[in-house]
Amino acid sequence: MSAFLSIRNLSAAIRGGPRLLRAVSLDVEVGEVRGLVGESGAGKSMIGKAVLGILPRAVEVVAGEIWLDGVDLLRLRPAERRRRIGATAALIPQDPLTALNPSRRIGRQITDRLVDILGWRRGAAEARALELLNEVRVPEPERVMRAYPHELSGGMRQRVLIASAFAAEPKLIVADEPTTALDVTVQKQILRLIAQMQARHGTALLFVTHDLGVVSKVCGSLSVLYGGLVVEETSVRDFFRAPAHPYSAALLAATPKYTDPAAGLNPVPAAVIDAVRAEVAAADRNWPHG
Amino acid sequence: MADLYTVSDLRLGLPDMTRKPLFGAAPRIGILHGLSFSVPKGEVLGIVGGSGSGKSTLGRVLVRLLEPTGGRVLFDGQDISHLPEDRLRPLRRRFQMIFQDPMSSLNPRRRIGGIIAAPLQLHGFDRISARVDEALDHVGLPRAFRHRFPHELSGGQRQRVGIARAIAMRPDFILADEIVSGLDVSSQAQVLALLAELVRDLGLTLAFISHDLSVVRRLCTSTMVLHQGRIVEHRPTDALFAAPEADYTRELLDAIPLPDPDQRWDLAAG
Amino acid sequence: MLDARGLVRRRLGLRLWLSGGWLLLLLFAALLAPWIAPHNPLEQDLFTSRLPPFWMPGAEPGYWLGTDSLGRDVLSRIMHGARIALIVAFIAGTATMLIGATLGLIAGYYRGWADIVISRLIDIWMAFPPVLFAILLIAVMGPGLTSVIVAIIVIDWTRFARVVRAEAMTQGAMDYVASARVAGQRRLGTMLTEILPNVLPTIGVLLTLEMGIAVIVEAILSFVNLSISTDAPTWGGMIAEGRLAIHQAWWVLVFPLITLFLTVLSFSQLGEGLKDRYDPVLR
Amino acid sequence: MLLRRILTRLLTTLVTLLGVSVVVFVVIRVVPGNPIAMMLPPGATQADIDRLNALYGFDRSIAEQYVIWLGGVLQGDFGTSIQARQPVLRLVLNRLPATLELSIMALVIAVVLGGFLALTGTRLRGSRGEGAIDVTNGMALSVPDFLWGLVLILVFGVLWPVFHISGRVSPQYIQEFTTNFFLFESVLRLRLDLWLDLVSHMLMPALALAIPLAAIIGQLLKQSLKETMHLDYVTLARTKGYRENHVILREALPNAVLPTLTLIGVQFTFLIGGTVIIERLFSYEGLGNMAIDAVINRDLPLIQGIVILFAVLFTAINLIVDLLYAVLNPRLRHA
Repeated sequence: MSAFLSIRNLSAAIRGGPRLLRAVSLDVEVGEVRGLVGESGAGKSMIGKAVLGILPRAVEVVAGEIWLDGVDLLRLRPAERRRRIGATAALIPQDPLTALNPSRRIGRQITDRLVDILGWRRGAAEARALELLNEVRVPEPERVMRAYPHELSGGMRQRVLIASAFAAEPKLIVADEPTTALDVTVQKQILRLIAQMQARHGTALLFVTHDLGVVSKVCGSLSVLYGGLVVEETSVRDFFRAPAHPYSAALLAATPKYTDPAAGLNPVPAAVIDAVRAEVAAADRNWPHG
Repeated sequence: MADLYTVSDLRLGLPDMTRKPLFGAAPRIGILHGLSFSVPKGEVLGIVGGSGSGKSTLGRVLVRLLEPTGGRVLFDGQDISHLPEDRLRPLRRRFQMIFQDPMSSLNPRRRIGGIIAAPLQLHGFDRISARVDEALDHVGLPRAFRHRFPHELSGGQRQRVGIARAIAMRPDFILADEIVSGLDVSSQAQVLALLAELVRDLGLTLAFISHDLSVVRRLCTSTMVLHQGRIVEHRPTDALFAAPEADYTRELLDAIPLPDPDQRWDLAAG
Repeated sequence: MLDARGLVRRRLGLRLWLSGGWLLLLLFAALLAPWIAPHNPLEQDLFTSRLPPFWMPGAEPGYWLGTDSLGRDVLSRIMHGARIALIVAFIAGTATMLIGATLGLIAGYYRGWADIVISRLIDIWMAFPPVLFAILLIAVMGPGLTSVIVAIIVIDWTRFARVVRAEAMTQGAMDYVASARVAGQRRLGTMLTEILPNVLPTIGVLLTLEMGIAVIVEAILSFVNLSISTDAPTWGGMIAEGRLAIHQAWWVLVFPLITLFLTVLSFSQLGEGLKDRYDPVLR
Repeated sequence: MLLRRILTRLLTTLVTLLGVSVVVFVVIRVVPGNPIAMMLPPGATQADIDRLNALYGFDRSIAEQYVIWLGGVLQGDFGTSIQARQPVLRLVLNRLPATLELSIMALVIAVVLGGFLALTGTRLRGSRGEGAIDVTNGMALSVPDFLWGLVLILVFGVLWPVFHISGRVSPQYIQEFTTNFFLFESVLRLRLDLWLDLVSHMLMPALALAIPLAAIIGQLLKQSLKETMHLDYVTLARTKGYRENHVILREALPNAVLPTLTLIGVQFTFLIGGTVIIERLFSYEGLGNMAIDAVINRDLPLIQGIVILFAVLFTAINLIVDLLYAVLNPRLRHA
């Protein structure tokens, strides 16, 4: 396996119910930023969750491989998988308001992985946390370390979460709609921060979003999903110049754009939806699990 | 064209319960700080701003869900700012509202038909059943949906029911509060296209509250930018987007990630 | 997760059947008690005292569940006791619901002064130990069926008021209530057409729960000898007698206890079961 | 913030207590039947009755009686029991420890049992184990303490008589105690024999009181644990590599406990209210048992005193829980 993260034919389904992911394959190289794009129910966050081992209990992986740093995570025993994910990957979650434990101090929440899982000494972990808070430009980092989450603004909490994600120098970060809950001006700062941190640390980044605008700013390549199926996989430049799949093109056409009053807001044509649904159905015909 | 709404020096403060003294009234936190503007008949006004800008509060004052603490709101020449509820009632037919979250704005235990018909019955309309059908036709939902419950519909469909309920009354004015922010782009595009069509066909005046400037650009004839309870810019949409005058408007526009890899967005800087 | 939900769903249907079935059986026994009960519940016969139930040696035919120390037939007394228990359950339950739910609805939806007064009353009521309060009220009013019912209403209206108030407040904050106001609906109309239907399932669950509680309160009052006249056949009275003779004739305690247990359990399960089965909104 | 909260709560508590005293005062003064007549031997003259009426103040108007009584209460004088002819306060305080010990023991059992059920249910969520816990909780919850008491008497008192089902302590030990806090004292004096005898008496009534509360705690705590388990910070903790147990205990539990805590406060007062009938059932010499006797004997001053004491106890518990909530909630603590 050459890529740092390599997902091979990953299929997931609700236990005894419908499929959510249909033989998804994708690679993320070290230093690459890959966007996962799609509408709700497309399965884009399921992929991120599968990689991090946090799928909802009702969802099970039915087939496929997830190679992270040369190891197939799905073949490891649960305890080993947990440790391995904790040491090599991290998550930047969606909602900064609920992603920090309200009853624990910020400092503890940044350092806990280093101390409890990776066995750092507390002093060293705290020094590292301070360093990171400085790096994500949190003012008065010493004070923030002792603060509780409700004392910080939304944007500040997201910075803390980014610092926390980079704390253990992970080689892969999954960002799950990290700016959806933020105002657009704050979103710009946070996106910029994520891009800078990613570039500086050379991390592989899996960026889950429904916003094509955001994708065009931070990602190098992207996968477009519909109904748990990757319908297009391409570089960002090619995608915006000439999307290959009709569904991708329709999605792009439906996206509003303030610079061009005529563009955007065109509903996805029914024919396109029918065609892509047919593709999904075709994928299911080859599925042995019924 | 005459103004449907004339708002002058509108102020609103809400009591701050966290600083309420043991006895007596709580101090008020200012939400709106003296807004003055007018909405001509037939205009589609976009109200944009970040969270905490007061845009939803302003909307709720316009339809008098909230009573202002200062200033005046004239609706079609009549001062409604402190009108008591029973004198407001006859006017209520004329201004309607569509809510952000269709799940919470549709009573979960009533069928769609009943939800659309209730305000009609209240205002003594005739041919109610026919009007409900008409409204469903207008928003492109099958008439059979009147027998369904809200939870049996998709998000986009629920939002259409909200629109149908508002237009069934044939109001002069509709307030749409973030009505597409919970929807996927494809449903969003459909709902917006529908709204644009209804405004044209029914001759509506519309106030469209949104945090998304791109959507406002597409739909609205004039745009008002709010920041911390004040109007920072209020001009025709084309002019505003072509040459934003206020710093805050420029900042907002610059922050929008366009679906375009060529947009200059210096990620390395700052 | 789905797995467990499936499990619970199947049990739901079962519990609705079991609880409904038991309550119907009880209702049937209560209605027809004068005709189908094998003996007069008050008839004493010291020659047949403390007869064991039918499967034990020494049992007399016709006394299926045995007799108490005065020779009264346990089964007949349970059946006649069901009449009293069900009358109390239905009347006290319904009246408590009407009063409590109305106050709760007003407090939760109108807020303001009504809420302040009602909430304060609820606070005061909550500071009384309910059983002691009930006993006190009966002592004041004198024993009797009406006293028992009035006591239950006076003590337990807060159960409805508290829950309905909280629920009405939650519903009142929903946008469909704002929407009704934008449409120009009066507050009373909004309360009745928008809030009430959404609170109704909760009220229904509370109502069946309250019926079970009413049965228990009646039993407790009979147990401390304060409910109806002392020789009337009540479950609580039988339990009190059985408690004293527990080592000589356990059946005098066990059968009314089982009846009471099943009845209370059935009432509470019935409400939940009906709600899960017939509420259009799945949560 | 915190201080204002405390002051507001103290104020409402006072209003509540005043309300309770008015209600009980009015209710028991419409009692038919003359308590004075009952305490006199047959053949007492009307003059005797009048004299005693005047002594107990029953010849004045209700409002006057209330003011006099309230004035006494503020000085710690709750009147004299008609039946026992002793100060009400002394009688009541003598019995209070028995009821408190029983209630606290029941609370501890309920918290331990309910917490265990909630945590196990959360750990097993999605499996049949969770379904079983839900069904158990539902049944335990819908049957009140009175019935559980009777069931326990039958099972552990008669069928398999391992526990005492009557009284607070075996008669031969009563002389051993110097205070009324028997359980507490037996622990302090390291008297295992006394302690075991007490527990064997108290366990059944305590369990009867605890079962419904344990079910409520189990249900509510599990519910809020499950909701918390869906929040992003819990997910985040999982991606860090923590074990499930660790995630539940450190991330979810501290935040899920707060809503449960408020509920435990109210439910604990219900539990104490339940001691009235449970003490009767198990012939346990506590306040509740005394209260029922007082009602049956129409001992007005004593009833008044007991009800007020219960009310003080209840409001105090709610107050403590409220403050505890404020102290444990970082939002309020550091605002």
